[in-house]
Amino acid sequence: MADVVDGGVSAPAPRVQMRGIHKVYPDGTAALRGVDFRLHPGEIVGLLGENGAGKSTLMKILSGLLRPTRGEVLVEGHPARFRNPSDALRCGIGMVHQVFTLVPPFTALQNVLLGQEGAGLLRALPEASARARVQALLDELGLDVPLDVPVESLPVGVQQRVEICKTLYRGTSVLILDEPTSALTPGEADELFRFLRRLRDRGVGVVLITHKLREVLEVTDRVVVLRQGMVVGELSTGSATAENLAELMVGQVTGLRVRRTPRAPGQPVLSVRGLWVRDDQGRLAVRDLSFDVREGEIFGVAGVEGNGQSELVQALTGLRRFEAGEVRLEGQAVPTLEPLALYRRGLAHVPEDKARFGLALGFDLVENSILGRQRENQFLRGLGRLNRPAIVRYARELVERFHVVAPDLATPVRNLSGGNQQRLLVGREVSKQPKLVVAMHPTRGLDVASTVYIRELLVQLRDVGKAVLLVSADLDEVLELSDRVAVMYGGQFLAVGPSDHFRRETVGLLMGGVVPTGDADQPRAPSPR
Amino acid sequence: MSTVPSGAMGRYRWLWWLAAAATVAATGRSLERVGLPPVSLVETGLLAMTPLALAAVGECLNEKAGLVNIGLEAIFMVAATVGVWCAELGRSGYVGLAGGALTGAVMGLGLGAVSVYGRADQVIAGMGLNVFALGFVPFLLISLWAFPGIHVFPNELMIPRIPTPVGQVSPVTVAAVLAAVLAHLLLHRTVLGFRIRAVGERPEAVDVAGLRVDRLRLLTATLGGTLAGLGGAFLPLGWFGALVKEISAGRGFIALACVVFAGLEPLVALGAALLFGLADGVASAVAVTPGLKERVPFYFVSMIPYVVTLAVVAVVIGGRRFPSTVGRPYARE
Amino acid sequence: MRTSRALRPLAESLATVALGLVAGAVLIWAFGHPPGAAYRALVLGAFGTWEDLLETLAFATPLMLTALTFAVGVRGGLFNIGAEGQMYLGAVGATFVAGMVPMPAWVHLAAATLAGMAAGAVWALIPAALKAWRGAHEVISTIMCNWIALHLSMYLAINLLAEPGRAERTVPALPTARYPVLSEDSTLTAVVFVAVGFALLVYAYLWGTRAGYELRLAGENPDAARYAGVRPQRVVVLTFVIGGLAAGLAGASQVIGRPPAWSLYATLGNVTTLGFDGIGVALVGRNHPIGGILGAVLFGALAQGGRLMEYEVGVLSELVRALNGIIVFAMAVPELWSLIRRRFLRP
Amino acid sequence: MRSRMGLAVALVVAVALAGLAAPTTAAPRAFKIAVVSDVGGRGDLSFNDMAFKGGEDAERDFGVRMVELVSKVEADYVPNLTRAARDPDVQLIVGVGFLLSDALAQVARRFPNKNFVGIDTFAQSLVKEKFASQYPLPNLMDIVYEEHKGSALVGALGALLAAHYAKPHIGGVFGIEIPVLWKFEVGYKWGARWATEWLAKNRPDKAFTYRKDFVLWTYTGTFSDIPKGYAAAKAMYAKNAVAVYNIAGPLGLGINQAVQEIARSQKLRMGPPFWIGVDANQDWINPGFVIASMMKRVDRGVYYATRWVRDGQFRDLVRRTQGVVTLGVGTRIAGQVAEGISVSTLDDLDEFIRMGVQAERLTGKKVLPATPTEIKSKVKTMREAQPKWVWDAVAELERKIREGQVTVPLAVTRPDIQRWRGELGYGPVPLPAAAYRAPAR
Repeated sequence: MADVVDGGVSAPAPRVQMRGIHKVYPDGTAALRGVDFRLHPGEIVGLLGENGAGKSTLMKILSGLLRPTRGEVLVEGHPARFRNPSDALRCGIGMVHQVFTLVPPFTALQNVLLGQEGAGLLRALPEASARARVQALLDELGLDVPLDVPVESLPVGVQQRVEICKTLYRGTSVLILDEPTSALTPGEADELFRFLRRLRDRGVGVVLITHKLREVLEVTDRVVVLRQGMVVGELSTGSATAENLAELMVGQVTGLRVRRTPRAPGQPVLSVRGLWVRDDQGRLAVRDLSFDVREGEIFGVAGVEGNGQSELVQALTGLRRFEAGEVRLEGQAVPTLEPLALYRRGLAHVPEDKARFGLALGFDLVENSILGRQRENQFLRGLGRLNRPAIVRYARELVERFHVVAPDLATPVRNLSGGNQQRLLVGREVSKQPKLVVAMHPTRGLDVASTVYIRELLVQLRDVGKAVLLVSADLDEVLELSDRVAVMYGGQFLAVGPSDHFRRETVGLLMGGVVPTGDADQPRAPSPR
Repeated sequence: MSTVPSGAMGRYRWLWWLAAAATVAATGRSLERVGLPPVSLVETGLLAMTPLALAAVGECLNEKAGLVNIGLEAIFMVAATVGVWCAELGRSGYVGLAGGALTGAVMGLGLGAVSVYGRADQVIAGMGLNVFALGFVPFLLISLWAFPGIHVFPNELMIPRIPTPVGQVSPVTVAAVLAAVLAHLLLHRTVLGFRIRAVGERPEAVDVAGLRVDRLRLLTATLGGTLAGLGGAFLPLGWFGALVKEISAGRGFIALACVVFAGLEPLVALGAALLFGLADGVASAVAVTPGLKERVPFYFVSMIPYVVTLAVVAVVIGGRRFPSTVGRPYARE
Repeated sequence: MRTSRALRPLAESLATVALGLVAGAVLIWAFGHPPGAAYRALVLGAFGTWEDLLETLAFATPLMLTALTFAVGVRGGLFNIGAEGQMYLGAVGATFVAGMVPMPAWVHLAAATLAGMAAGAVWALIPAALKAWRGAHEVISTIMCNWIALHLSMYLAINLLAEPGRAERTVPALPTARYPVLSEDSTLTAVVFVAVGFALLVYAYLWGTRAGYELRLAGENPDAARYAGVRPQRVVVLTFVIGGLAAGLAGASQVIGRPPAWSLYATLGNVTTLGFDGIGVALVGRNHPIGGILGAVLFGALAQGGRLMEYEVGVLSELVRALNGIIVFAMAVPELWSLIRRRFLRP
Repeated sequence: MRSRMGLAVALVVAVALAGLAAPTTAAPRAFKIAVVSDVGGRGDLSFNDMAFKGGEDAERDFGVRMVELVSKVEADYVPNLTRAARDPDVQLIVGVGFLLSDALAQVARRFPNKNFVGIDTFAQSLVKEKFASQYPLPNLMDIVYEEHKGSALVGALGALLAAHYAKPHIGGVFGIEIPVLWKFEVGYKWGARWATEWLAKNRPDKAFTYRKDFVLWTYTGTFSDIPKGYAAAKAMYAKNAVAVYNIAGPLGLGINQAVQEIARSQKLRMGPPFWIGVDANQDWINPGFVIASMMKRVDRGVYYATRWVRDGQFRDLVRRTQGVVTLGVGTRIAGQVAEGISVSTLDDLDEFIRMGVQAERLTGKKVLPATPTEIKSKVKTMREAQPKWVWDAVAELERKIREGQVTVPLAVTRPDIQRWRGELGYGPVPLPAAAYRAPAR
């Protein structure tokens, strides 16, 4: 246990302070249970915790977006009641959300100006006069943002800069960032951290919400760890290690590692040759990919989200048309937009967003247990009728075999925890007796126990000779589970190879589009169109 | 991702305008040849345009801010009734118009409030309002005048029309044109309009910018209701000269069609209202012109606005260029 | 636990209806009538005697069908408010076969019924196609289709189906194509069994078949439906067609299943607004076919009971329609009940 | 959860019970008549309102009580008639409008002890068609009117005014083309032609020959859409029609609107242009511009029927007339004068102004467009401004009809109407460009 920083013995009055914050959502969930928090000018505080620990809720209260059920917020030592974000902004507190709050068709300048137009409501938008000020701010901060392009056409990293600029333009001296690196490359993240340090040096207080230990250790001055709505630890970063932070965060360090024994792969199950896929906006998201996934191997695809993984998986699972190329499952060509035909031929698909793709939250466990399998004869009777007794039997079997905790089978899956939802989903897919399992972010947002369970399940599948394609943004997950690893960037694999050939740092560089020197003369970044 | 909203016809807008003008001219000529007086048609067309334009312009603002009000028909009906009542109390048609506008404002505000605070399903709430008006207006008629179904008010209360080269034009028609122009300027040239467009596209952005999503939406809901209410009061006081229980006869829905047709642009909506108003005038004229009505079934002329809107929806726009949050309530979390 | 989950929507519906009745009472009182006496007449007029009950069911028959149109739409993820227009065409189709195409007795009845349903379904294909292949929003397209249908049906009624000398209505259904009247004391015919049967059939289809499962899946979660191999276009068309069949049957029921006219009025007066009323019925019935039947009986009772209310107490029965509107309006506000629960019903 | 459910149910039950618990007042036995309107409903200012007025007159004169049932939709006809018939106090049920014919035939058979009257209906002929053995039903009476005669009178009036003001046309705006309206159409045109013949004989200085395009006429296909009445009338006045006859109920308001517009732009205090009212006395709607109304006294029908029931003559009358009673100009029923058609006079006006005054008192709101005296004086001034010979000629026609010296043609069937259109107006209608060529006068 690291030494806990004593709350403000000799420090000046905190810039902001939160005391005894409780938050109960209308549906009855207690998100925060008596949290204390403080922030001084010129420090970067890491707010660390698992999904659902209450980090975002706490900061939404500080930024005025939510109101606490109980507890108080003090600014410069004075109690403050924020009814909405503008109250918080007036006190110099601004937040950059995980999902950006930009108006897509507006330009960067317009987005920065929104709410800060100055002139009367019926005057014209003072774009010309504001431009100089915004540009000056950008220069001062050392940020590069094109001001006159609709933000929807800017890359994510630049959009984030717009968000930050927007917040700082309002004279913010407390900047809250919610999972700012989740969509950034390691390189972009580094740049962000450099920028945050500059801000700190100018006296801005920064809160960094994250669940990544590495970031906390790299950039913060102090760490506050939340678990299940309570503060479980507060330390200065200097005295923190990855191990003790992880322990605080998850409660205990138990078998996070999955045992994987070496195994010789067999025949290719999935063969991809020269695949090109477009995204929803018609841009080429997957560019000329070729690879195989073989029996008894886990093929892991690492990469920052948004580099074509979703489109790749959707194309392979029949949900998206491909532009060109060839995909073969056990030697036979794969049709597009025919997910059922693929399931019949041995594909199981654990989709990236279970609530969006894999489950119907309003349906009960019974109905969700046949989602995607509803056309199999074992669940049907004559005239296209559902064989209800058979389905119920099957659902009960799933629940028992995969340890899904639910009050009863008639419970809408909405009322299950994320871990139990994923167990049901993975269980359903695995019980299809597949030849190939395509799993994307299979453990995202799950509690530790479920994460381990599902990772072990994937390894078991591999061990009994299934082919597994694992796509994940969690680099550690990919490196730990996979036999072979590919790093995807800009719709291409920058590197493919056995997992033990990759060092973590190398993969990090590759994820940022930088090919480490070695065989090539210099790092090169393939330029996406 | 939603594309930038532009007029119904995107960048070839001028071509469409040209085509529309040519059609109007050609129609005028051929109407003259079959015996329909074009001037009087323009006159009727302008009258029919007025309530459509008012309601459509208001609804454009409303939908730009992300709300949908399909209870325009209800606002027309109730505002017409209350408008006449106010006119009689205040002994002036203008008082009636004001009363109608106020009624519309209250109804718009009410619908806005249940949408914003109650997170109501706006389509259902709007339909509820329509059903309500269908029963409430006859009830109100008999309660106010002991004469169910119909009420004839003194002629002095009619809003006098101004003679112009294209015939007698109501000042309310002028107001409708003005409203469209002002709404356009408001939407595209002012800070308020900037915020209205933002709240329709991304209420979260408006919220974290420290602006009040609820107030902006309530404002447009009220503004939309006010204009629709003015249009409703215009029906008896500026046009029919009497109040009947089915006074709106679907015009609220044609106004909605104008909005869709115009892709939420007030000026285009004005054009659509004129087009549909003329169709209304032509339909009435065709229906009563012996020799013509036997050949051109009036029913088919009456369909024009609906068919045109359906075609526009099908061919030109698909469903894309509406603010991304139209009809969806905003809630933090 | 399970029962309470099932009963909660029912409780909310009933509470909404109660709220509507209270609002109506305020209106009645405000305009100078005694609410107690008015509601007494309303209840007695709807259920007081055997005849009243039958008449209530007669009014409920088309409503349970148009409610079905809306309910199936919602289950399939669509806002099909086009029951009104689909019903007009259904009435026209039924009138045509029933009145102008002589056939043997029972065959004729079946043919006329099916013709009505088919016409409704065909009309529903327009918004269905626009939605499936052009992405046009169904609220707008169904509203437009309703009005087109109004004018088209009036044209057809007056020109194609006209009976010489009776311009106010179309040719009547031939006696071979009329549903038997169940009791001379009311206008209820055997078509009520067809309506209930169809509602039950749709219920069985939605919850008991693979296609119904896929339809509901697409409504509940379109992405999951795609994942499960359901083609969205197919579901859109299917949803609209089922809705159109129901609405078409509703239209037919008012021609070949409702004495004494056995025909469509040239103003479409005997079918208009039934489609819109169906929305309220569906909402009260929680978009469930069985709930729709119950909701229809409720709304039918209001329509029938309003007569005695007007007769005895002098409260215009138009108020009943205003009441319907209030109920629909209240049903639109999901937060209303959580609000009330939190404020007043917290244990 | 259970408590919430319980509360909701309790709420509904409470509301329902509150109704049931209300005390029932045992009303004393009374003679009641029930008037069931068609979907036009109350407030059409003509047909249905007149029926209710008749009921009110009967209330006043015979001490009966009237109950009103307004039909909102067609499906209401049978239940409304049934509802009335099931009231033990109701002895007479009046169904207003031909739309109720089917429903009357059905309900009258089910309640043989109640008396049924249909205004403008053909219920007995439906009985004859469907239940021949029961024809004629002893408790069912159709009351019909000689609208063709009244229309002839206003047709003549219009033509005479056209002669006086040297205008080329008169007009008629009709509703939905139903056979009842053919009577109006042919009568109106015939009356106009009669007037031209009268002029040739008596006022050769004003005489003109009757042309087939003299009467502008159109069926609007609606009885409710006021703007169509406006559009139709506007076109007619644009062609210089001196007066337009309203045969489309509320569409008269549209006609009035068109007249009003001309009046305002030309600053007229009185017509021409005029319009002619129908069914009720509509002269008060816009005093000075409604030259007269063709009064079809639906109220008299209700009134007489109540009297016949009260006096026990009703069933006897049904037997003798096969259930169809005609009210018209100079008609006599059971030895007594029972007329139902006339052209409005200044004296009739009082009766209708009284209705308005009563409504104003009831509601405290303005119903009449001006004070009764103002209305009356305006109408009087207008009538006196027309030459006496015009009124004399109309009176002469009325006398001749009464005495049977002339016969106004009655168009009931399609061949009838086609023949008369061939003679008086257009059969198959040519394009209006030809029809409306500028009249050579």
